[in-house]
Amino acid sequence: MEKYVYIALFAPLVGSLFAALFSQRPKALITGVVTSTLLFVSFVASVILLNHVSQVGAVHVTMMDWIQAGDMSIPFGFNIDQVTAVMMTVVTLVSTVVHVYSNGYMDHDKGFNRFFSYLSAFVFSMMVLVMSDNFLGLFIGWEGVGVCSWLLIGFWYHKADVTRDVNPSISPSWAANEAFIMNRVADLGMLVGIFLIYWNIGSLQYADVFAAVPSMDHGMLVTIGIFLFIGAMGKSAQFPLHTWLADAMEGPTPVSALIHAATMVTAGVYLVIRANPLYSAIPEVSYFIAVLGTFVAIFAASMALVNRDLKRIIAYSTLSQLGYMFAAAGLGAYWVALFHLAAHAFFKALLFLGAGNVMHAMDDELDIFKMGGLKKAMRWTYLYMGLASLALAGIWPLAGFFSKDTILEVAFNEHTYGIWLILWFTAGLTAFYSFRQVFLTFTGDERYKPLGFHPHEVPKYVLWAMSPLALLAVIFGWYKDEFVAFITHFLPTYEMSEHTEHFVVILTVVTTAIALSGIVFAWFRYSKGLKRSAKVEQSLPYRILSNQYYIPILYENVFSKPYAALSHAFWEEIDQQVVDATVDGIATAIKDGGDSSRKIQTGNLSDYLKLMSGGALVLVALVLFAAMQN
Amino acid sequence: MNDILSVLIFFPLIAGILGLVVSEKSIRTYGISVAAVEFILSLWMWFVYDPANAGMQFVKRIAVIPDFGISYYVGVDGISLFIVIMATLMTLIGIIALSVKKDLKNMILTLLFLEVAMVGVFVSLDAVIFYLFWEFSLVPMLYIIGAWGGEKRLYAAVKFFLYTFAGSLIMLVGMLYVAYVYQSVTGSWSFALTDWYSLVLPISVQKWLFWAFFLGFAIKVPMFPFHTWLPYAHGQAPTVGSVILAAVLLKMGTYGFVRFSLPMFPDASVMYITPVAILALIMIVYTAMVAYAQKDMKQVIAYSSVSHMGVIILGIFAMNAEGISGSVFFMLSHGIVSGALFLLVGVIYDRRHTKLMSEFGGLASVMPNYALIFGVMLMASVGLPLTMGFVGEYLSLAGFFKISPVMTAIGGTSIIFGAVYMLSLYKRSFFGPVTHEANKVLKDLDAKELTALIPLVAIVIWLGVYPKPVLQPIDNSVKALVSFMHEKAQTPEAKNTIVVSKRTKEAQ
Amino acid sequence: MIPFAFYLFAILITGLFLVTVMSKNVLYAMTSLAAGMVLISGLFFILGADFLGVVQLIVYVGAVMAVYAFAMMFFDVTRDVEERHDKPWLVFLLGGGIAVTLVVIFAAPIMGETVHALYPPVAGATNPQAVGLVLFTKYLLPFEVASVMLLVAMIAGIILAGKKMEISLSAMDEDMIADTKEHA
Amino acid sequence: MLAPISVNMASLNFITLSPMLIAIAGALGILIIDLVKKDLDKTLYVILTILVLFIDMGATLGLTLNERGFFDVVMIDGVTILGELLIVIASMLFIPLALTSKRFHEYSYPEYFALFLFMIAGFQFMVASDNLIMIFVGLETASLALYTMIALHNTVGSHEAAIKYFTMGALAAGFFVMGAAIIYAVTGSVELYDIAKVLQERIGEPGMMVPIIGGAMMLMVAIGFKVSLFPFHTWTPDVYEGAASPMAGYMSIVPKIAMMVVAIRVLGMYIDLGVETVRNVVIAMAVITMTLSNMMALVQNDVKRMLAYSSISHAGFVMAAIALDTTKANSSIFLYYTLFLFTNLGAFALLWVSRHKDKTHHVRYHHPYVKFAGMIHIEPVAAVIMAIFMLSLTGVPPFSLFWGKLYVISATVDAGYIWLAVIMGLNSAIAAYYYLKLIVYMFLMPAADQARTVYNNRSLALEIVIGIAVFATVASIFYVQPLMHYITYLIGASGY
Amino acid sequence: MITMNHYLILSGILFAIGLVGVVRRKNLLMLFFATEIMLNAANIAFAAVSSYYHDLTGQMFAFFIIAVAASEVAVGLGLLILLYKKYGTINIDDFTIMKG
Repeated sequence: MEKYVYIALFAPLVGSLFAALFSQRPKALITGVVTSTLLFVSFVASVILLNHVSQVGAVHVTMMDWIQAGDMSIPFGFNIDQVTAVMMTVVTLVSTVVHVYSNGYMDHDKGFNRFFSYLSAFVFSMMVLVMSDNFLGLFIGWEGVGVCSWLLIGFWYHKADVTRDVNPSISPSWAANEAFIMNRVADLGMLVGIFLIYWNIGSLQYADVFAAVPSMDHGMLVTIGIFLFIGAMGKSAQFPLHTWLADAMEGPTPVSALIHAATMVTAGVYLVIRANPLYSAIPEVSYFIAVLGTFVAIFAASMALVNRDLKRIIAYSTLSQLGYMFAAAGLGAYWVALFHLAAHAFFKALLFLGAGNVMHAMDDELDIFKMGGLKKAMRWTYLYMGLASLALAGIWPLAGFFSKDTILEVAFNEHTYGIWLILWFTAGLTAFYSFRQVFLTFTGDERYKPLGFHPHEVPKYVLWAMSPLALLAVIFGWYKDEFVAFITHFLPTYEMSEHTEHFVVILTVVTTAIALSGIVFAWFRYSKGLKRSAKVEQSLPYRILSNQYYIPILYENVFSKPYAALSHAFWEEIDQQVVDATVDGIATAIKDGGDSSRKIQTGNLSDYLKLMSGGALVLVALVLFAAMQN
Repeated sequence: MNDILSVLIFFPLIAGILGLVVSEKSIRTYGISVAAVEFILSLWMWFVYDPANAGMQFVKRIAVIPDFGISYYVGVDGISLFIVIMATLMTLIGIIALSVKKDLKNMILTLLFLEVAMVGVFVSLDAVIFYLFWEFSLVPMLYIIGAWGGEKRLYAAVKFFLYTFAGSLIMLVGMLYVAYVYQSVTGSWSFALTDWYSLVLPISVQKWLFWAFFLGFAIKVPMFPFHTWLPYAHGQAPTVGSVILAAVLLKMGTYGFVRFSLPMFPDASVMYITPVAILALIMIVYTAMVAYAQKDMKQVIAYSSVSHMGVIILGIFAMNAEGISGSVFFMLSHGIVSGALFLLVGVIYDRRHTKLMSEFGGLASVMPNYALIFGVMLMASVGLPLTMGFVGEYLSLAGFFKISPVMTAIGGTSIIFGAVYMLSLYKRSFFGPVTHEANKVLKDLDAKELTALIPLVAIVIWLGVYPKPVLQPIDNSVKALVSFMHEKAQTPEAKNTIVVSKRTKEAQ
Repeated sequence: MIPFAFYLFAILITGLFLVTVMSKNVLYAMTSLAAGMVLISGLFFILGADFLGVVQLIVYVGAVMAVYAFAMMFFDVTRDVEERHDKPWLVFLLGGGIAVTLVVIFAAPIMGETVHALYPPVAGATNPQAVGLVLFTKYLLPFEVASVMLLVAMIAGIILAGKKMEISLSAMDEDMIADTKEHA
Repeated sequence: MLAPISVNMASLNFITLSPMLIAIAGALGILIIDLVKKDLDKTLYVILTILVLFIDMGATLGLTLNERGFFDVVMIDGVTILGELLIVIASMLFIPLALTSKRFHEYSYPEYFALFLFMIAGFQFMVASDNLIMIFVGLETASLALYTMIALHNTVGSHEAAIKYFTMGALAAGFFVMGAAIIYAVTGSVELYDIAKVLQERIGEPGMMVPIIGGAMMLMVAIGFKVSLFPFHTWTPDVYEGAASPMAGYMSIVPKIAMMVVAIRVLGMYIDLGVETVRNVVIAMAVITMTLSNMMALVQNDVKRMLAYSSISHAGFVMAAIALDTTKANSSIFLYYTLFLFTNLGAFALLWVSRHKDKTHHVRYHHPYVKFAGMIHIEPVAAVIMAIFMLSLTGVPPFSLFWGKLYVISATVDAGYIWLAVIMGLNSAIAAYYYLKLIVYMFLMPAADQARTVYNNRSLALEIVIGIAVFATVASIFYVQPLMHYITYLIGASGY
Repeated sequence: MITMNHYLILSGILFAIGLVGVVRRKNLLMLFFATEIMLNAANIAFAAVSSYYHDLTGQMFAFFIIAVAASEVAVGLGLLILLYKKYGTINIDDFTIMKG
């Protein structure tokens, strides 16, 4: 089995390096083909491993030593257990689809080869993240995906910075930096968590760490849990580190699909799931995670309500869904979180890829107010996006229904009715904004026509490439029971209480009802075309939401600008005016001392004699002190 | 075999003197050959080095002034071995990448003399010989900065010289006092480090000696608030000067802490962890912010050096094998990475004769290879895992975490602030549209520059992925050092703080 | 008798030397200096240092003063010398300070009971004889060195005041030196 | 009638006098040669002088330790031998600097060389005696010759220098004799070993401290004048500037060494007796001297004047060692001055080689910094050599003066004066600036005036001297051990 | 009764007078007079101590001081004549080229 581990892991890397060889050449289709093929190979290996894990059990390999210093010993070790296998399969599957899709999507881009190199490198990092058997290995992947994300968000680095009014993300390179730096903030928390683990347990291997959890001081566990979760918050863009995700939509759409929807952003969820023995031991932290997740769910959904940017809406919905996952994980339903993670990966990637199709058709125009009626030109895309949106809204029998509904049940089951209520309400919002987007894009009047767009459907094979996702978005939920059976070999089972079982039908109905009502409301509001109301758009809530609660501006004014101002002050006021000036001041003082003491040297002999006599007088006058002492 | 170190020291010296007769026309080839031979010699030293032996190897001791206990005493252990190799490597790379036209011969010979001093510092086991090389290294550097530097080169060169010179004189007083104590205890003079190690100094003596040595090393590192010479030196120095300065000369200070302060004054070192760490934290945070405020690419990297050296200091004062090994490794990685970054800035400076970020923008479109290598080094600089920069930074911080989690968390902001200034530099220079006409026709890296840079990229990745060949010898020696310190420590506080690794205990 | 002579001499010497240092006229100054030195030799006689007194008279009043007088012929001495004094008080502060401290020093019980004379006068010898005995044994070497010193001073005086100093080879370039050589 | 005194010639121990006698005989010989035959070339006299000094050196080396001669006036101990050796060697190295390719006034006098030898004899007498009379007479002999030799350079500057030096010297002489008088009044003796004995007895008497310190301080003025300590240093820069470079270099070594020897004897005695005031005064003066002169050297525009201030500073540095009064400190003084000798020899010789008759770059100075601008491009070897001397003066290892500094600071540390050692260190750092300034001009500035040869005065003899200086400066690491061994042996053997 | 201290104090006062002359005089010739006074002051001290201790060393010293004084006069006057011939002045204030 070891070789499949390595194949699954390194195939993307090989692809990436292969593509890198061509990075400065003009577009070569071979890079796309080779990377996609290798990704497929990786996917196959992952599936084989998944099968193996389900049949035989976990696979563990140690490739080689990495860091060994003092008592710290960190190998490149890979552990393929149920969670990993699921993650690997999801990642490689979505990646393969996105790779194939990108062959079409990036067709005319100058950086075609470079793109595939980055994208495969990302998959490699993601595989390291999920496969590693220790926290530092996870951190490698963690940072690796961060860098790839940086590269890919900033893929069109040549675009100039513009103001926030023109583009809320300012520029791809700005967004890339924002993402990277914000992630770094969280990574610091993660590092601190890792240090805490090391110095308290003496090892970073998952096996050792989780074995030690029961015997550890509770306070310490809480601290570790908090810091690890800070890391997760960054990668999964949880409040208050969420702003980068929406800005990250500056990257090419396949990137958004793969990284900022399906895989990387779920790494935080993965971490919490992975560390479930730890979080199970600290319910207070877990509860906080759940509350935060819930908050992010509604918070992000609210921003999606009014947004006009096709991709940003999806990004907010991703954010919102991540909140759902954290809520589930925080409530102890780890497998539910993982299930939603996987389901979400499929339908959200599909949604993004659909958005990519639309962008392609609309010459990269993203404003849904400028679209409408695209369904004529883009029937399949409409179908895919509709499907994905239905799944997102949680409509039976699509995947989202099963996963999201379970989360709500969990919330109910835990007697955290507040969480349940909010999540339930958010489900309605989700349905509304998803379909607001779908309807504004695909139905109603063709607002793009006056603007001179000539939309067209994407090539066939691109549509084919998307089909696995579509399929999974539909059927994945049907395999819930198999999934549970498989995953609970590793993750703790989550049993609904009798009380909940009692209500489960009602809950399902209620949830479906609000989702449907959201869709219906969107239908009435938008399916006939765009009806803008200046009054609504001028209203305070609308403005708050469309400005993302003014949080980016707040961050700019509270962090970025003061940081820059403080930096300049440190440099100009302190470093130059105080520190360096002190040094130079000492030097100048010595030199001035020289200048003033050289005045002694008048050149006039008489002065010299006076000085000499004066010196002699001082010396001889010392006897007066001696005389006084006697 | 034991003479390998002497060969390493004196080969460039002799080559430098003989080089006077080589004609200006052929001097570059001469310089490259000599530096390459020196580098290969140092590699050979690594090859024959026994990694299992934590002690000094290739030891050679010849009495020079026996009455005063001064001897030519050299040797390497895991801590110094790789710094020596890095010094020879960076000299070679520096010479390969040389782009000066004026007085090329003087430059190359000066570099060879500088190499003598650099190798000498790291292999000396006698305090006076150490000091000799330490001080002598200032002279070639002064010349390099002053003769080939920018507009304010004289100011920068003199400031560099005087500042470090002043600090090291205080250190000299400290050294002489240690020798005196040794003499009064044993009755004979000795400046040999191995002899000094055996000296158990009273706490009160350790206290002031610690600060005397500290001043010498801190200025060299340079630690806040003694760092202001560095931006000038880097800002004005020619590329090769910056490369060597950042890669090797700064390491002398941190190396000094490991070689002198820790084993000689374990109690004082433990006692002063907090003030030193506070300075280190100021270095990390404050200089990182200052770096962000810079307009000049080179200044950013200069200040980033200071910031990173702060992490190294933290690691050294972690008082455990993780931290110290990590900081030694970080010295190497910082040497390679910042050296490479300075080379890269030099590349663009050669083309445009400016280093202001505002003059650039969109370089990634015009010079993709350049942008790629810069990006790799940038990522190494911000401590991306699987690059060389991560291992050292991680271990240093991990080590210091044992001392103070809160301080480590503050020091850890280095990874944030580092990303802030580095990415901002990269964005301002490489991203965005190409706005300046002059930038549109810039040539990408040529063969010479690639020859210099690709080995560095390879090393950065190789040692990021597989640091063991380097880290293990370092770790062995550091473990021995730590357990030695533990043995020697007198106060219970120090005994508790200096953590001997379990593996060392088991081995005992 | 002796106290009277001492005080008389002391006051006179002090007065005369004050004139020497304060007078604006070189002649007055020199004359009072010479007179003071004569009186000092008187003190020597009182102290029983006859030979020293004679030497004082001969060397100082005779030779040194004669040389001074001779030298003064070079300089214009008829006019009062003009001296610019910036801080006259400083001069007297210094002088007064030194005087006070020296008086403090010398007012100490400096005379030691335990001090033994190393070179007491030989019994029965006159002062010049006793001086001669010490000077030509113990202090023969300093005496000879003093002769060397006088030789040096002589050479120095001669060449410094000599004609050859009128031109300076150190300031002329080589061609000019060659020219002067030819003319000479 | 008085009984005749019979003196045994053997008891006079003439051999102890031989070095001085040789120098005096040589001087007289030169005077005679001059009388017999006029218009002999200076080369003859230079070589004759060197030969005389060579024999003198041989005689010095032949001295046996701890002997007295000539009614105990001459005292040969380790310090004497070291002092005499240094004086002779320094003289041998400096006198060939007369062999310039251009003519200078003083060398046209055969008497110059006679005076030179007389001066050496004077200094040798000074170091070879513990009798204050002998010291005084030797000092004056040497000084008078020195004043004359300075004046003989016969430039405006040299005249001014000579008169300044002379006048201040006369004042210092006054203080010296007054100090001696006080000591004599206290102890009834002018011989140091005897003075020490009496002082030992009398030091406890009430009120005795006043004259003891008073006498010491008066002598201190004279010592301070000769070794140029603040505030008695004011002549130094002016005299160095006015005098010819060889003379200036010479003055930075030999008179100072001679007076240092006296200081070791005199001040060491007081410190041994436990008169802490003397020690404190010496330290205070040393600290002020090195600091102040360093500061003043910073702002100089002329290299020679800078070197003058630098040698004041070095003297202060060494003076601190005297206050310590340990064998190691005393040894380090001689080591320091030996190494300083070679470095300063080289530096002043290079200045001398670069001397033009007219002032090329400045209205007042012969050697302004700008004159040396861009030397590395004009005369690279000379620039490198000058840089080596400057680095040595700075105390950059491995050049010679580093070892001197090392020993002096080490002696200071050993004696427990760590704060003093720190001040010494910091002063070295300040000093580095002005030495560097010359290096900066030579190496880092564009050439100012390439039309004129900087090294105008070059001749083989000067090159040889500079070569010796370079060798001694660079290779110091190889001879410090035997040198220090020898010095420590001599110093220790005579109980200092 | 005149003690040794009387002579010494006289010597001290004369020394101070000499010093006043040295620092006050601008005319070099007259300045040299003042140095003579200082030397003579020392002579008095030596002679007095010599007399009171019945020791001849003091007289020896005085004797040599006189010799030195004579030599100094020779050299000093040589210099003065040289200066006067070259510059026509022996005033200190006229020799202040070298300063700083």
